[in-house]
Amino acid sequence: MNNCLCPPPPEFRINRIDDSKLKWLLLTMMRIREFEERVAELVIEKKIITPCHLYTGQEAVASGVCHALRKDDYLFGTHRSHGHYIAKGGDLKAAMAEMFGRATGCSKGRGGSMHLVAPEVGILGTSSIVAGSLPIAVGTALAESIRGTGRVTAVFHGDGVPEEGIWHESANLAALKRLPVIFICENNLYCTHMALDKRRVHDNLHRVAKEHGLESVVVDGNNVPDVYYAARDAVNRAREGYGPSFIECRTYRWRGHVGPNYDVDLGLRNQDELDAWVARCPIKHFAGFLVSIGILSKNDVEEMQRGVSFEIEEAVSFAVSSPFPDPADLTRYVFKGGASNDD
Amino acid sequence: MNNCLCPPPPEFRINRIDDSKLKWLLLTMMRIREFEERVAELVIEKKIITPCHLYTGQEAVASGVCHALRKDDYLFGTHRSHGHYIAKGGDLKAAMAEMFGRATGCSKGRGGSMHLVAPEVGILGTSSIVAGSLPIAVGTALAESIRGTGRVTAVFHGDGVPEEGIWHESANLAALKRLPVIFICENNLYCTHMALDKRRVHDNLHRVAKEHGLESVVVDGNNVPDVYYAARDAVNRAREGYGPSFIECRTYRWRGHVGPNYDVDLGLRNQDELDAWVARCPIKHFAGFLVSIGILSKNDVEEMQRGVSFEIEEAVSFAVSSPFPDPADLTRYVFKGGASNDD
Amino acid sequence: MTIKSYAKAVNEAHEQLLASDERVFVIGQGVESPWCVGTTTLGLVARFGSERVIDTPISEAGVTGAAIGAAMAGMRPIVFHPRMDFMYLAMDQIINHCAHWYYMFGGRVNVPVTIRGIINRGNEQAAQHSQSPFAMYVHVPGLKVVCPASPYDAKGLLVAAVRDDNPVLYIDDRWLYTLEEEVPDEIYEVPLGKGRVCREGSDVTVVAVSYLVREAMKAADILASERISVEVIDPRTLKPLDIDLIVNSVKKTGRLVVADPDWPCCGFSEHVAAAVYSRTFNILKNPVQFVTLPDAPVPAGTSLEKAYFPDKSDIFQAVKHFFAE
Amino acid sequence: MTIKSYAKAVNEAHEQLLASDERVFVIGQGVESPWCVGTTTLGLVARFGSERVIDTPISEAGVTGAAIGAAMAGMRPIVFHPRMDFMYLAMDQIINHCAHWYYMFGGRVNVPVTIRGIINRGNEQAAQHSQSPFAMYVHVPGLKVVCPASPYDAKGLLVAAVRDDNPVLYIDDRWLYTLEEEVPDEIYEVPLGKGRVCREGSDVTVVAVSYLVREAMKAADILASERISVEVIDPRTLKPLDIDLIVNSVKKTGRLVVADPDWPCCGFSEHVAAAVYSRTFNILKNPVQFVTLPDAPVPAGTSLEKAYFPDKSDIFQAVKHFFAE
Ligand SMILES: Cc1ncc(C[n+]2csc(CCOP(=O)(O)OP(=O)(O)O)c2C)c(N)n1
Ligand SMILES: Cc1ncc(C[n+]2csc(CCOP(=O)(O)OP(=O)(O)O)c2C)c(N)n1
Ligand SMILES: [Mg+2]
Ligand SMILES: [Mg+2]
Repeated sequence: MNNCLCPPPPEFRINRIDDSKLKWLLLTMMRIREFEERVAELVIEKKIITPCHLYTGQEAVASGVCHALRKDDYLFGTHRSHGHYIAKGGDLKAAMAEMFGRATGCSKGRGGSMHLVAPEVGILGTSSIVAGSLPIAVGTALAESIRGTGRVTAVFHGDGVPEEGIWHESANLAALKRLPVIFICENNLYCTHMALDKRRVHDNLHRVAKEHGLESVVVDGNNVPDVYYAARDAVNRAREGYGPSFIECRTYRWRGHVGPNYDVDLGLRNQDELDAWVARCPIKHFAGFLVSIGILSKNDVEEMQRGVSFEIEEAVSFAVSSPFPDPADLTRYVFKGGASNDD
Repeated sequence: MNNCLCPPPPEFRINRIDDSKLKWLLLTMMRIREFEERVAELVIEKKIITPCHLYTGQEAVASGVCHALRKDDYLFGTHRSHGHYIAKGGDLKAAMAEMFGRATGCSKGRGGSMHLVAPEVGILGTSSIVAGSLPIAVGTALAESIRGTGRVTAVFHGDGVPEEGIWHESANLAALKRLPVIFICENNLYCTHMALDKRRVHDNLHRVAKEHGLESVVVDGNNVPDVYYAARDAVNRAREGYGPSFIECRTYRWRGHVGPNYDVDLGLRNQDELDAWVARCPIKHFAGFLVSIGILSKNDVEEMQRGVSFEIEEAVSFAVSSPFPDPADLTRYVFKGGASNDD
Repeated sequence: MTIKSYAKAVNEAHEQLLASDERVFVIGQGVESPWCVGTTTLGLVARFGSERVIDTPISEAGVTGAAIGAAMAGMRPIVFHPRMDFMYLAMDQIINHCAHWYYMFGGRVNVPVTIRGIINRGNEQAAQHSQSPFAMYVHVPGLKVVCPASPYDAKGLLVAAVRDDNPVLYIDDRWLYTLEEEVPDEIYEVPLGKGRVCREGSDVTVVAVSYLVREAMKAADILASERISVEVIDPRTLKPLDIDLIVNSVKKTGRLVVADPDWPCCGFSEHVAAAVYSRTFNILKNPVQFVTLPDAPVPAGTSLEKAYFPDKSDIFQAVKHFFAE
Repeated sequence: MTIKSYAKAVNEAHEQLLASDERVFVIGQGVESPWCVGTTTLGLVARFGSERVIDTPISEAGVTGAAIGAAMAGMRPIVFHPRMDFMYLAMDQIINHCAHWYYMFGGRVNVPVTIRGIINRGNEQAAQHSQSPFAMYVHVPGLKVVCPASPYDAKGLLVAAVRDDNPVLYIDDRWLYTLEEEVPDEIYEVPLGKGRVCREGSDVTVVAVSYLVREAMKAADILASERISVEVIDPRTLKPLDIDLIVNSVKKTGRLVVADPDWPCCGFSEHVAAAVYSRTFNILKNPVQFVTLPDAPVPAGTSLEKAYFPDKSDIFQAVKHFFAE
């Protein structure tokens, strides 16, 4: 466990963000955390079956990035996208119902945890194929560059993704055509059971991105204002036609690769490392910071937490009281239009 | 046409290469040139039908690299591999017969120009899928690293190849497992009709390779001793277990992408650029150099040229007098072993 | 109406689509190349600019994915592969990220992309530069597959493909590029999912695909002189298949040849045969005859190539086989 | 002989192959992972070292290509994909660089690689984590395809696949991992290309693939109580197919159900049907019945999943259909 893999607690520097925005950042992180932790319980209780890759610990990344995005900007995600969906403004009830495989789910029970969608806030889908949504994100950016709208696309991906060739193809295409797309690499140090050094010689993903022609930075992914500033710069560049950026956010997922376990029992990571990262909790530190500078009181924070818990509980109630998809609709949505599959 | 794309004539520095080796380098380049130019004629005469991607102008790369290889080292190539096949010691007659689609061809008339093979000298095939042979080359290197034999694999590829994701996957795997493989990038500035700057933001393929963990150098691909020295270093590293290398050889193909034309008429390149590179002919300059330092006389060079012409003419005679594959054998070689396909 | 070649018809469809719908754009390797796409993209860059007619690096997967993403964003991209052989590199994007997308998200995001897979074979190009594996794509739920065999259909099906709200694989064949016929000058659609009776007949139904339609027509001519009346059907769309058209013909003729320039096992030919057998049970007078590629990769040498690719004589033989005794 | 699970049988085959042949090595994503390959690679790294049991980055195409190259160099690699869904990314390598290689070079370089494609579906994993597109691979010339449905075959076919001089796609199914039966302790081969009559019967032939073999056996039990005698055939190798075994059975029973957990169009089920129809012309008493997946991507929610994947009751229904009137 070296300092590079496990840096000291985040230090916050803020600069021209108004209070309501700072509160939004905290609230969004809390909402994600509560959602994830509740899902973890429900998985343990076997009430949720769909494989859930939890985002706990990484909340600052989704929140910081999405804060820099407009509602109509696009977002694409991965197998681990609950946080992205929530931060972008996806409906909580529809997400929770999707976890439960219900007809009211955002994907009408067809997608499950790994396939969330919310076109109304620019989320056109998340792919569970590693790196699969990268070229698609380049594609929405291409569409908007042709149309000249200034809409930006953000695509989140893990540190495993640059092992897939298609990541490089996507980066090259984005750089070459100067597309308004931002690659956000959530480097949580692991890809399933493998640490980065078992998968690559160098810990230098941002440099590879740079060689492909992307503007490239590394930030502390547990520091939500830092993530936000990096994203804001990238969004501005993209919006103004200067092309794509790559933001490497160094962070950590508390839970194991999939499901509620911690993968420490399995010998895949060690407890010290996990403890150190739990100590770096992006929410705890940021809440403490906001209290310390007087933007929130401890009470405010507790109240926010209660509000969030209530919201999530409401979402669970909605989900469990929703109907299952009708098996008679099994072959609906294969094609749009046409007799039986129309919608 | 800038200096970077079209540098001054090669300057030769030689160092501990004995005379016979220098002669071999020249002879090999001449043999490739003669083969290619004869093929060009035969294509014009419509005697050869299979699509031929000619190597004229790039002879120093294949010759320099293969001089550093042992006979039992592996070589993989591309759609443009006549030169690689010849430099590695593949049989000329079998290659020419393959151009003519004859049963005596190295691939028994099944492969054509883009699929040459000579297992007896380590050539296990060439792929016409851009970047397709990269992972395969990593695979032979992996095999030899498991066996611990020290056999090295050389894989030639164009400057278009790093646009394909699989190149990156291959480079990463090679670096990670420290495999004895050498990537030789023949940067001839074009990929079919497109110059490099239409395909990538930066002209920095060697840097991308370096970020993946390959030892990486750039050499003048029209300077055969320079290519040889770079290859020798890479081969030594590989043979001793220090891992893979990347050698970018800056060069130029005289003929157009495919066939005997020059692609100047089509407006894809300009005549000045072509003229400048023809003036940098790797053979002319190297022959002149060997004469100037007294290793060969002008007469020797002419005699070598006559010998080479004779060899190629012999190969053509062999090819045209060979039988065509029997259509009754159409489905032979689908599977090895088993009733009808046995071999 | 003017006489136009198949290549010209494809080109004109592109042009009129680009001109009439600003959501349409074209992307692929070699729009500006003399080799890659025949003359089918000729003049498009000059007329519509390189922002809407986009040449690309060699990155089949990335480029296909980009077209898919653009389609999700409401554009109507035509992404092409100068050879179907290279499409394997984009298989994951085509299946996991395109064909399945609409379903996976409960109908909330559709992908109106047209993927153009060009067949380019012959002239000793060998196994990696000759393929036409239609069946792999017909196999995939969520993908429509068209395979025009005439200039008229080439134009009309491309228009219909681009206007369809779903991903459509449009497979054009360079062996047909010089084929000519009357083609309307204005833009029109040939509806997806509708086959065509190219020639009526009463003794044998020949269902033929792609360049084998032409060969079937030639074979039918010769057979007519032997008083065998052949009905030639071009399904045009391989999926969704106009099976009724085929079944009705077979009910009339009682005999079926499927001529499909793809490999045999799990091929489109077997798809048609299985459907017809089941729907015309005990009506067939003889077992279905298949004219397909052999179950072997494509060879280079001309002597083998000639034996490899079926033509009118193979269809002729298949029909004659019914009347052998 | 000991009672072993399917997963154990696969694991043991790996172990014995590694122990008995130094050309064998194993490479793929997740040899050391608790999720990826069930318990089928358990203990291999510990016993044979990470030089011969190699975990890899996420690079399906690159890793598959590396195994192919190693095979060309005379090794006997087993490269696996923890899910068949991810194999699409390696399609070009599998087809253009593996299946076609031996032919393309006139028989001079063969590729004795075993590609293990694991089926992992169910539990609401959805469309990108559930697929089993056998037919796409059966379609490709130069590739052998096996699909073991029992522990005995799982072990024996893996051994045969590795020892074969050609590329073999070995498809194992995680739904079968807990299935148990007597499996010899020593190494043995189940020959490629030979099917198995799992149960003899006289009224109906059911050709079943992968997990549907077990379902077919259950259905046959129930049907027996209704005095319908079902012959269950497991082809085991989808290519080359033991068609004679199937045809002989159908000649006896006159009725055929094909149960194949893959999509229907251009599927293996149609391949069998087309072959059987042609070879048993006018012998069938009823049209072939198909039990396949629907022509739709795989849904997530359990209520849909249950309706999506066929089981014994679908086979039961298909058989009953013959005796409806
Ligand atoms: C093409 C493909 N290969 C393999 C997998 C299996 N898989 C799912 S998630 C994952 C790890 C991804 O790691 P990373 O990108 O670091 O994201 P993280 O899980 O850490 O968020 C893998 C290998 C997959 N889903 N898709
Ligand atoms: C996967 C794939 N995509 C496209 C092609 C078409 N193609 C053949 S050669 C070539 C150019 C390759 O350029 P480069 O790598 O620079 O090699 P060069 O021809 O210059 O030697 C292309 C695009 C192909 N053969 N394979
Ligand atoms: Mg990670
Ligand atoms: Mg080049």
